[in-house]
Amino acid sequence: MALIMGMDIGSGTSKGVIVRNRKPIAYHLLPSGVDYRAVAQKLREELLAKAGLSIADIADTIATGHGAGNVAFSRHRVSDILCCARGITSIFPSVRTIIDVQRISTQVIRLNATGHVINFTINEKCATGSGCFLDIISHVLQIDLKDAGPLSLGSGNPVTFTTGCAVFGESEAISRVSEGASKEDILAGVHRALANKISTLVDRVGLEMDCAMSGGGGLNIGLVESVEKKLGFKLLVSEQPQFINAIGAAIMAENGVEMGGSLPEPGSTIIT
Amino acid sequence: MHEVFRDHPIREGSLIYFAGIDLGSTMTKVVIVDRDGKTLSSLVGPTGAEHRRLANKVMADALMRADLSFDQVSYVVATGYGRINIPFADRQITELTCHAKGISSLFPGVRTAIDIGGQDAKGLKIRNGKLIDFVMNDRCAAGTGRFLDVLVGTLGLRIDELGEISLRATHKLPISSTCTVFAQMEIMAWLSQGTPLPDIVAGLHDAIANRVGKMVKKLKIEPEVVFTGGVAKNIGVVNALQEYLGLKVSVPAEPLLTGALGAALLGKELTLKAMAEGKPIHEKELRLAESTFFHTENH
Amino acid sequence: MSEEKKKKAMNRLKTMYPLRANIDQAYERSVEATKAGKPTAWSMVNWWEADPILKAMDIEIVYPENYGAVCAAIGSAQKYLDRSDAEGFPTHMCGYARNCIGYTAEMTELGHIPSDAPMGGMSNPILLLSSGALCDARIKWFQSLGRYLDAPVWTVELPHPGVEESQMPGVREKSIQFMVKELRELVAFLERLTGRKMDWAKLEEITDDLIEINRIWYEINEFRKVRPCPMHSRDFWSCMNASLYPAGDPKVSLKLYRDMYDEVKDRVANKIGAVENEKYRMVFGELPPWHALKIFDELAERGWNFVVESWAYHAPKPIDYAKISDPLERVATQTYQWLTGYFPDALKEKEYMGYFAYPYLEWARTYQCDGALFHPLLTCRTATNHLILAQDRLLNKLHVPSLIAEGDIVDLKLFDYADTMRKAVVLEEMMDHYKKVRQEEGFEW
Amino acid sequence: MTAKGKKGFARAKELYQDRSQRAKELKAEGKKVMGYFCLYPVLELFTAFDIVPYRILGDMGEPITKADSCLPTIVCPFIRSALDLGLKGKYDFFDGVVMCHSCEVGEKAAHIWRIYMDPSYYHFLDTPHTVHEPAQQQFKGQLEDFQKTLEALTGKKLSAGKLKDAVDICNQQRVLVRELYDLRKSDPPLISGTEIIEVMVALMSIPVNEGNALLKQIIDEARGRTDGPQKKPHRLLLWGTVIDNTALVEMIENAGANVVMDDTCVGSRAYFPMVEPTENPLDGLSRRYLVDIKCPRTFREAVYGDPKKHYIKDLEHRFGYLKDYAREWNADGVILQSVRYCDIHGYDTPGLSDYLNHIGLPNIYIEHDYSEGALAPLRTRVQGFLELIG
Ligand SMILES: Nc1ncnc2c1ncn2[C@@H]1O[C@H](COP(=O)(O)OP(=O)(O)O)[C@@H](O)[C@H]1O
Ligand SMILES: Nc1ncnc2c1ncn2[C@@H]1O[C@H](COP(=O)(O)OP(=O)(O)O)[C@@H](O)[C@H]1O
Ligand code: SF4
Ligand code: SF4
Ligand code: SF4
Repeated sequence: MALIMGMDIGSGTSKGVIVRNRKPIAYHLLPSGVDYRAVAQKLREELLAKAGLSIADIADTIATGHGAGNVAFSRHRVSDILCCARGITSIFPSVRTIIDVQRISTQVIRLNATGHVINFTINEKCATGSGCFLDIISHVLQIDLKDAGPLSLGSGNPVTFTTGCAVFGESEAISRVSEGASKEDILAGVHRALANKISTLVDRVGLEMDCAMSGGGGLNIGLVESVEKKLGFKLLVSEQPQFINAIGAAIMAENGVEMGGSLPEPGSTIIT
Repeated sequence: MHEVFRDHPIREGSLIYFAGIDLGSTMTKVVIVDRDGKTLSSLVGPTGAEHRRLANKVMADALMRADLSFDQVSYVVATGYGRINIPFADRQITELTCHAKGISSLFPGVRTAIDIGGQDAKGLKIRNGKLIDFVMNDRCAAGTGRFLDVLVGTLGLRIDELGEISLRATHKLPISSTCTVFAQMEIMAWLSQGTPLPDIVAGLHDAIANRVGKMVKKLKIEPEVVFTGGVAKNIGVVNALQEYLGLKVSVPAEPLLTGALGAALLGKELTLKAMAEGKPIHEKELRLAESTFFHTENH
Repeated sequence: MSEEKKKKAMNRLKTMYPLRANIDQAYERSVEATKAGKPTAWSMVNWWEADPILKAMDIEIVYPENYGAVCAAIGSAQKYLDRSDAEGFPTHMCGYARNCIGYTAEMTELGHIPSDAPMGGMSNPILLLSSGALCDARIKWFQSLGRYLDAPVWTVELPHPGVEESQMPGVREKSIQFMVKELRELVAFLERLTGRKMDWAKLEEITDDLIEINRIWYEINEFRKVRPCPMHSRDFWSCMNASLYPAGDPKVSLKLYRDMYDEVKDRVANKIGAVENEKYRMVFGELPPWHALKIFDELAERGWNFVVESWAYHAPKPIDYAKISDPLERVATQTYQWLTGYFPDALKEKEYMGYFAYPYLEWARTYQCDGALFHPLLTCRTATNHLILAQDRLLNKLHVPSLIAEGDIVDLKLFDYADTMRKAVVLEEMMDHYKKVRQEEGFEW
Repeated sequence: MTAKGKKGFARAKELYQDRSQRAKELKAEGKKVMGYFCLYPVLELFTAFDIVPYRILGDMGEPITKADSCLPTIVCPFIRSALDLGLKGKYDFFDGVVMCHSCEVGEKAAHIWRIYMDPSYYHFLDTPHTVHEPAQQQFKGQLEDFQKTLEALTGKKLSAGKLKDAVDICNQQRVLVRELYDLRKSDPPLISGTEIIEVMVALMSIPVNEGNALLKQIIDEARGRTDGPQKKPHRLLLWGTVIDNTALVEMIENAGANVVMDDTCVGSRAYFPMVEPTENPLDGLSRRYLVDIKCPRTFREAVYGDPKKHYIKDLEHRFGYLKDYAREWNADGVILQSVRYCDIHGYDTPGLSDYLNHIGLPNIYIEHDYSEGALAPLRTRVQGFLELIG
């Protein structure tokens, strides 16, 4: 089968993959920055370079994510929820529930045995329930995102976050520090707050095992463990959780071809 | 990286001094005044997670700049969001009352004051130097300095550039998101469409001015209106607010400091009143214990 | 896809246009009448409980709730909302109420209708008629206008028994009698207020017409159970005000609804759908995003036909009113029937929210819906409260999936078109899945 | 009766901290425990049937997680919290629940409660919105129906005598609560606002007769106490939505004031109105509950059927009792508090504020999320208010 490029232009990071037969053969990630159009262009170039390919080798490019509408060279955008479903299924076919923690939204998606979406729910409008909350707190604690997860594991006494606002969660973190709470405890508190939100979302869609975590949140071991603790079971997390949607986007294109069309499967909209 | 303002040379004759410390969510401000209410020194530093615990360090710096020792300070009033976390303060007074005091000392005719700080925005109704009513926002970071603090990062700018940049706007962008985080997304979309920075910044200023202006209208605004707090340093917000309210707005020379100034002045009043009445100024033991603690930290 | 095809995806009813025009004209006439000094009452939508009485006494009625929608649609609500905030009313309250409070504060301050008020504004009322139906705002809001207006406030009661309680012996009769007593008091009060006498014959006539309007309107909507559904929600919304408010001369409305009945019937006979290639039959929950109605065209292109809407905007299940001689009792019975008409069925299914949530279940089943699109109105508790429950019931009892797309009654910008489309395509996948599940489990559709 | 270790205030505190302990004991002894929501499910009826009434409250310290899957987040967080506790099984010991049309969300939550919790006994009271004669009759009819379902549940017919006795016991409690509240009139008050909440929550968790005994102990204890509240520069009246947790009052009292009087439904609003003994007790009961409980959920006009309206007269009629409270308890300021998304109280606050300004009582409106931890920003507001009133 031909090579397909999937792109996930997220609100925080842009991810690109090249997929052949449902398997990614190259990955690349860039911070999204402010210019989605430019980042998509750069992502494509660097990804191709990484894979040692040229544009001519790519049969189709398909985009998803917050900035998908800005990918000038892709004719189609697909819903990230469907991408997430396709992406996870290609890695863990047994998954029926996905917790997708992105920067500005957290979504819980339920799948049927064929990997199709049968329910989903999204936490948004307020930034408290998503990766962004963590970014903000890590920033104020002057901790690198990469270290937030491992660090929080050392907490003996996670603080309880009470404000509903991510931005003010920051102030709360500050005042907790001043009351003597450790960074570990605060991070663990954020993870716990997110885990509570996530468990609410999971309740809303109804859980079915297996359950996976995807999105950038999956990179955070502290968050993964908190969610596991809250829900009472182990989560499946792939090696590259952040790339799931990009992989899924490419697979949607493959599926479309398989279904006999040159278009990705239904569920796509044309970028105009 | 503290900014220091030494407004007056220290005068020999005045033996007692008063300090106001405004531990804000973003900035920590200290003002030291003498018994005439003249500012001897002032200091602004970021609050930050660590600084809050080290409030006395900030205080020490301010004292150093004023060439004073803590013993020479008769009374310390703490104000601001973190006022309860200042161990050496003699008294805590809310920033509402302190700003009202500080502003009135600078603008005796003030009737309405607007304070936009890092974490909240307030409207104060003042008559004859006294606070008689107020409104405050909370909960949502939009409409506070934090809104801009978060967004400057997105724009790749510094907070103190915003005002100037917005003056170059030709068309103010409407920002529809009420949430800071989502406004950020919106801005990114604008940026990616190549919208000029000044227009975006001006839009942000409008967003703040509208939110805060709307809230302050509850007080039935009467001039003279004074705008203070860190955000008042931003000429763009000042203009936007004037436009929204349809009134001229005065800004103190050092808007960050009005809370700390008011705190110091209130401390002075309390002390002088107690002295005049022959009452003890404050509880001695506590004060001694604290000051020793303070000194050991410094030497 | 060509422009031509886009236009054709949704097939509007021809009879809708005169009916919609009639509603619009009624609005303008009402504005003129009140400007000309006709006594005007501000009234909460009361589902015909008090409207016929006011009409029979020749009092012009304006509905500030509806005016809120008008201001929002024209884009002038923000000013009034800001004013309401400045007056100290919490911002989480009903957007329509805040719009009205801001408007009223401004009108009182100016001493006349604000010159830039949309649609000529609402003139000073002689009466504020609250309603105990469905929401707290509708009892509290007019009372709070006491700060600005000297008009008396009157509250019309409408009992909301629980589903099971409503079936206890005597509850129905007692409730209707309670309403009748209150309405009688209202009549006496209006006579004192206006110095006019109630024209009972006129009341009877208006009541009869209204009952008939509602019956036909109900029948029209029954036709929509057919595949393909002959009438889209767009047409429903365009026409509902002639029943709901009841806007316009009832005789005229009656004729126009009859014409519509014929057209819809004709479409059914000829298997003409409101949407080409009806693939998904949809329930719409609450009011649509007025500023983004084109989303229905885009969805129609994808085969979505909206076949039924929220219960609150629909006419009551018809019953026989012929034996009720007292017009007030007839009025009360119709309103009570509107509220409780679905209760007996709900009880059979052990569904205890007999209005708002239960009708969605009954309709999804009888209209054979594939999915539901809910558009909660964020500051309207009444329109939002039950949606999660309705979602849950639809999915778990009928295997009908649904989507909540956020929006608000006055802040129309809150509705995110692109985001709704992003979710809508996912809903398609869900609908496909659940269609199979329903078939496997022996459901009819 | 089981031997209780603690008495008086200590006992109240114990019950406040673990509300259900006594109810569960009684249940183990074979009594029925009935949850009820808001103030309208008539306590006398439970008491006459020897059922333990247990008020459904929320928990400000517990994050709401389960309720979000059946109620949207833009509604009263108190109700969401109460429902959340129910869904988490904290109210599983109930033998039934009685709900009412308190407010819009209360009514919906009642039905939702039934659907998800499926209690073995359930009754819903559709409290009318007005206080007119026909509304009283309507409410009385509802109480008759309520009585019928209780009779069916217990298999016992209720005699007028038993109901009259229940009225007496409940009235006794009301007299005792007033006596307790009178002890807040001195300066400093003999009981703090925080303690009052503990006592009220305790009362709402045990049978009325036990509550009466507890109240007597507390009143005695308070009269003789030396460890009561300190004198503070301000005495406040607290108005608003349900307060079933001490955190808010504690915050206010720590800011330099004593809360000496309240008008909330876990306080005077619930206990001050008395039931007038009537031939048919249901007449007195329907009047007391519908007319005399002064909750903003009910619509009342100054003069029924008056085609004229005067704003101040209207306010006087609706809020005049607060002036009396302020005078009798010598309050120098009023805190109007409401949980976010409460429409009922939200619409009343500007008018009430007008009224308080009219009679010269400083006041401030604060809104909160029904969450213990989120009170910090409010502290500045309250403290600022206290500084402002001097
Ligand atoms: N190295 C990392 N370690 C832990 N968490 C990370 C890391 N990188 C990103 N994240 C988290 O993932 C989130 C971004 O997830 P992502 O799926 O990329 O979102 P988006 O697509 O919206 O940009 C960030 O908000 C952050 O919390
Ligand atoms: N030089 C400056 N120009 C513009 N804005 C500034 C400047 N310095 C500080 N600010 C703004 O002021 C805010 C802090 O104001 P401040 O009154 O100190 O608040 P707080 O008391 O809560 O710390 C910051 O959030 C920032 O947005
Ligand atoms: S509360 Fe905070 S996170 Fe929520 S909308 Fe407001 S700024 Fe955003
Ligand atoms: S809350 Fe909803 S139902 Fe009530 S008045 Fe407002 S819009 Fe109407
Ligand atoms: S606080 Fe308000 S919304 Fe909540 S239960 Fe009470 S009256 Fe209802």
